[in-house]
Amino acid sequence: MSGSHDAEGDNAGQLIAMYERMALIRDAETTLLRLFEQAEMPGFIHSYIGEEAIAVGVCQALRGSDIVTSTHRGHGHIIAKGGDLRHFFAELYGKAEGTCKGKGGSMHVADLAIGIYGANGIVGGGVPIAAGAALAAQLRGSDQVAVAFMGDGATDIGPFHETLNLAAVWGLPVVFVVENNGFADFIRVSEHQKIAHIAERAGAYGMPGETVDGNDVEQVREAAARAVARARQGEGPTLLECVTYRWRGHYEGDPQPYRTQAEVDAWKQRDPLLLTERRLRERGLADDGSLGAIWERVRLEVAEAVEFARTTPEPDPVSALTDVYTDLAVEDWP
Amino acid sequence: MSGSHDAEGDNAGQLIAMYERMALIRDAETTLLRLFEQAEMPGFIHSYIGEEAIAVGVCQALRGSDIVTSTHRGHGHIIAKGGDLRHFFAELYGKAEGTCKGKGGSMHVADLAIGIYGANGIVGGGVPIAAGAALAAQLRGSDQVAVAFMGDGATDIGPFHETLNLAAVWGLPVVFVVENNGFADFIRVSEHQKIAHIAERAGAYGMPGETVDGNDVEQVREAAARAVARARQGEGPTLLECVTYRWRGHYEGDPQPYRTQAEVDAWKQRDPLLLTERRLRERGLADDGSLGAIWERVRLEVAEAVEFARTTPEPDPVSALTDVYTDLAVEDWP
Amino acid sequence: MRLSYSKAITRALEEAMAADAAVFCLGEDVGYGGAYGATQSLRDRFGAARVRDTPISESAIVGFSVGAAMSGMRPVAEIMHMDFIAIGMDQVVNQAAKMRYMFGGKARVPLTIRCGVGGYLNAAAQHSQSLEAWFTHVPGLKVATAATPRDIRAVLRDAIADDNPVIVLEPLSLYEVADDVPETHEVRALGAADIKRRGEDVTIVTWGRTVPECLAAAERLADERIDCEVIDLLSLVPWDEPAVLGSVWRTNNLVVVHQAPRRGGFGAEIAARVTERAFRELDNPVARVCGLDTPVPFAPKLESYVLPGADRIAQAVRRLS
Amino acid sequence: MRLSYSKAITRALEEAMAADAAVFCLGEDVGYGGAYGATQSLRDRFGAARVRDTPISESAIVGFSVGAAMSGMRPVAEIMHMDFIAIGMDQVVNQAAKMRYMFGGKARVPLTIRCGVGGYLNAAAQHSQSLEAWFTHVPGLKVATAATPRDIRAVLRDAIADDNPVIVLEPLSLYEVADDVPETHEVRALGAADIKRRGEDVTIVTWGRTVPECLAAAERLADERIDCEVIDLLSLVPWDEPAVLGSVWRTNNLVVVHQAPRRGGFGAEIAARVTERAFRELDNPVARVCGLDTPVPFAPKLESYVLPGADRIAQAVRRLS
Ligand SMILES: Cc1ncc(C[n+]2csc(CCOP(=O)(O)OP(=O)(O)O)c2C)c(N)n1
Ligand SMILES: Cc1ncc(C[n+]2csc(CCOP(=O)(O)OP(=O)(O)O)c2C)c(N)n1
Ligand SMILES: [Mg+2]
Ligand SMILES: [Mg+2]
Repeated sequence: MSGSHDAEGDNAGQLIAMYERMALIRDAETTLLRLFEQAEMPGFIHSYIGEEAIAVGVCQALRGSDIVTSTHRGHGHIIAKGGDLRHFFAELYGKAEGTCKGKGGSMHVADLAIGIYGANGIVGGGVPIAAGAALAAQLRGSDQVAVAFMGDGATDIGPFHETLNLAAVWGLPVVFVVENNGFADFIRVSEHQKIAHIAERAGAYGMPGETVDGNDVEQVREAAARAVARARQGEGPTLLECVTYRWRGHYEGDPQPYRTQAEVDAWKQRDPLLLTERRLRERGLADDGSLGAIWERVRLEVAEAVEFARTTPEPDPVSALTDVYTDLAVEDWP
Repeated sequence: MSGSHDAEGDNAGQLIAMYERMALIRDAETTLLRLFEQAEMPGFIHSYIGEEAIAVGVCQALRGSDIVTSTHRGHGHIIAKGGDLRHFFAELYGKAEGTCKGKGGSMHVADLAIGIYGANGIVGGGVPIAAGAALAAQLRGSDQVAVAFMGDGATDIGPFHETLNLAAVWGLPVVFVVENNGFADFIRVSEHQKIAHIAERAGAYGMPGETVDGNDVEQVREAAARAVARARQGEGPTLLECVTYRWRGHYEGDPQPYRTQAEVDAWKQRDPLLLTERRLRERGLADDGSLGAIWERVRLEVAEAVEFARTTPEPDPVSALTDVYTDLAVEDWP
Repeated sequence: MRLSYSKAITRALEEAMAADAAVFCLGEDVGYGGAYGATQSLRDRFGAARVRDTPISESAIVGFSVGAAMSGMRPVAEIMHMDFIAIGMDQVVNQAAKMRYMFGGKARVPLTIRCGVGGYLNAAAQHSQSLEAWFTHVPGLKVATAATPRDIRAVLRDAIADDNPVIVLEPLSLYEVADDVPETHEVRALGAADIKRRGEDVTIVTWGRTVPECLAAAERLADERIDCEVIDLLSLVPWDEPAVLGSVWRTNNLVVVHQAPRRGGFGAEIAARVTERAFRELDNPVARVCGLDTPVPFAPKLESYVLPGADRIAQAVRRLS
Repeated sequence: MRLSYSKAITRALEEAMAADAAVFCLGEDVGYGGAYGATQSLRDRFGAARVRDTPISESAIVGFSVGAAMSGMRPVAEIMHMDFIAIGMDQVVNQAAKMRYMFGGKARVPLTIRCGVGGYLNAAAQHSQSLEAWFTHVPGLKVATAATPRDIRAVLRDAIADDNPVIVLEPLSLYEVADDVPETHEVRALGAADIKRRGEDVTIVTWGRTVPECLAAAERLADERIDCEVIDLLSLVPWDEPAVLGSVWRTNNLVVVHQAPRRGGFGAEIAARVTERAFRELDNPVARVCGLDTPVPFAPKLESYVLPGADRIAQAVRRLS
């Protein structure tokens, strides 16, 4: 009785925490889009808006010592796994205090100390790397679990196949999380593969597969928790497909000739934050006051992070020469 | 009635023809192993002995204008598709009259004129190439079909996955024939993938898959004919798994610590030639006399081919410089 | 006609597709106009069969192209950023490049692989590589590039008409540059360099993204009365050795400039080769101005430190004279 | 102790695995002793967890290794023939090589990739490539090789102890060569060349499979009173520039020899670099003796025409003196 009551309380706490984390991602993303439009940030930006429930639901099922690999659309994963927002923004600004000293930028934000093996500019690039982290855990007998985030498009690339097959053969503690957001660049999932659910691919590897509503953070968390538990108990990998929708263009600036505004608007009705907010209110876990407080905290944190990023110094150009090797120096201009 | 009688007669004729073709492969392979042991041939040899029913059954379902891509274990495919035996042997000997002027050898025997896009030394290398040939057929509106032969091991490699997915999306006229011979190099199929039947992988691409006894040439031919018909009618690709067993080591010289002689002997009871011979006799389609005549023809053809290969001249060393480009000359030694 | 670099690509593809039904395009987003717009309107004009969107599958993109090319088609495959060709590497180097040779001259692989080349875009290490050196080292491949709308139109037409696999590098940071492009193009063999500027004191050999940097450096140096000849190779395999040697015999000095890192870059080949042929004629050792030997960093300040620009080129030339 | 090249590899792996529990091996057939026997007995001694057979999946082999290396392990991956690394190319060049840099120095990728190098085996175009030039051009990778049992034992130990990704080339046609190998090896940094023969007239720089060819050529030339110094680089990134320059300052002549095709080979880098540093000291342009610019053909007569041997090397040296 009290156990189930505790579990309920725990669930309530988790849902509020997840909501706040999603809000943090949403606000960080919205803010940086504005800054990017104002040409404050160099490079390319791939927005995670609309997909927040996946990163947050999955990371909620993880421990701090667990590992994630991320994608080109990686901001949400980094924030959900607990990446420091100030150094995250500083990285997007290309500053010396960025998580990667300004060498990585949006597509390579990373924080190895907390298990974030980095955003990755190569589609599917992080998938075998997560499996390799899981292999290390298995070899050392630690109970760490690794998660590889990837898009629907990544499930067509060769290294995805090699990785899932071998991870299954070796029974590695890894969860493959597919963020099926309807598109790979400009083409729809139905244009790049002929199956109803990407999770069906699990069958080709003798691994369990599951499809969940990627906009429902509780569904995601529960499915992830099951997969993570299996992995932690030595029962091997899982393919977890989370169905969602990409609100923004593939990259900021994408003219999006391939879809209608009506389609986007329809999906906005299923905003993962809105769904969660409604649920919190229905369960009496939040009201205008508490939600307002959450958003205030979130906005403050983001604003402070941006302020830090803006004002922290540019990297010294010569710092471009370091970090190539652990030991060798690279020759400078003569 | 007479239709079905014709079909029966046709079947009988086909079975005899297939037997003779299998015998030709068997005798060519047995002969060249002997020659290889006597160090008459350079390079590496991967023997097709025991797997003859697959190449012959599949090629029986093809037209002359159809395309095949082959593997490192390619001799059987080349002979089954109608490759000229004299130039085939000359190639293994590295002679100027070889199908590839001595530049390719065992792992690259090819004859584009009759649709053999070559043996391939890269596992899975021919798989996308066959699909590309099928794409060309589709684009030109020809009714050619392409077949990619591959081993069980090749179904783990990335390009296999990319190819099957895209071939399915584009509905290409291609048949993917997996020769599941129990091993990829030294490891068993159960050590390199966790599924019961490789044909199950078809499901990951929304493509039909089928597993047949790869030692039963009629089963192979019938399944291949169905797949080829589908492809020719624009109904897209098929994954056809043919289960067989590799009699010889992975390569000639392989010490084979990974299996017992008893296991090999058991499979030899299921020799595809023996099975076919028994069937021919049971159906009254052959007797000692006619079978003897077949073997005599086959031995003569192989012996003549070997004689040709042995006596035809070595290539001129300088010929190494040609055929790199269609137009550019390559610089010689100074 | 005045065209941007990217429209000049479109024009070349249109011309080639109109002239020969065997030509078709494939790649990621190609049907929707291409990630960087180089194939816009092609699907409308030629249909979805000949302008094909693919999944994210670089092995399949290249491999299907190889098979189609061996079957008499002339595929033009787009690799969005050249960095991604690493996924399809086997099909490029072990298949496309070697088929003809392995099969004793009986195969033809008339395949064009268009590669977007990053760099100078703050796109960081995995979207900024100019990897020509890998492919120039692989016998059986041709390698070409261009830095102006006029040239890319010509190079692409010539590459598509070529009966061999050709890797074409297209610097993405030049896609918006506009220039005059002739109405028509007469196809010719790849291999001729274009002398972009005549000069007597120092020869600068370059290709791709660094062509405008070299021209800018030459302008500055002209003010200092150093007269540079700037040779745009356009084709790396084969490369126009006579043009370069002819120039070096006059100037007795050579600087090779490229975007890719210096160590093992194609500049080393040119330096080694020219030195072999013109050792006594050279007043100085061949100088190389290239990307530094680091991955390409993200931050603008870092990237512009690492990649070669007009300043560094001018400095290197000054050191010779 | 007297060991074959292949047993010297086994010995190095055994030593490294015994010394450090973080070291493990993976690759195709590695558990069963390796396709060419270099990992024989390792599984018996260290167990199947640390000596792992993989499916035919070069991307996974390298990619899993990258992830494990970032997690504090020291994987030693075997690529059976270097040609096959093309399948796993992305993980080598875009991941392993760049992780540390992209992540601002916070990642370490202590990964060794052992690559069997064909050639001189009549194994034709897809099993005979020595592809060091691709990797020397990629910042973030180290590249090493060895031609003798003693050297491969040392190079492998040093590579495995290195905190960076190291590509090690192992010429398969030397696997049976036997030699004395010291009982113990003191790990040191990669980068030192080994002067395999002292001489005063001409410097020959080489690595890998052509080391014995150069030594044979030097023997012949000694009879003709041409005294060659033969430097085996052992490590290409970094390479021992001081040793080479020191030698060239004495001999004033340099020949670079390698198995890979000349165009764009790493020999070009050495030629270019030495010429930059010792232009006035060179009596002749640096000569290169390399594979011809063709795929490697199958037939023995053709292959031995294409790949460099003692004869060609000796001829090139004679031309200088
Ligand atoms: C190997 C490779 N090919 C192509 C690209 C270019 N690219 C970047 S993101 C992307 C689409 C990815 O689609 P998906 O995996 O569904 O992720 P999403 O963008 O939808 O999150 C492509 C094609 C790349 N980065 N890497
Ligand atoms: C990409 C690649 N990796 C590894 C090899 C080495 N190799 C040659 S054949 C082979 C095993 C192939 O197994 P399978 O596909 O089952 O074919 P089989 O030999 O059984 O016919 C391997 C690993 C190769 N040729 N290409
Ligand atoms: Mg997507
Ligand atoms: Mg097999």
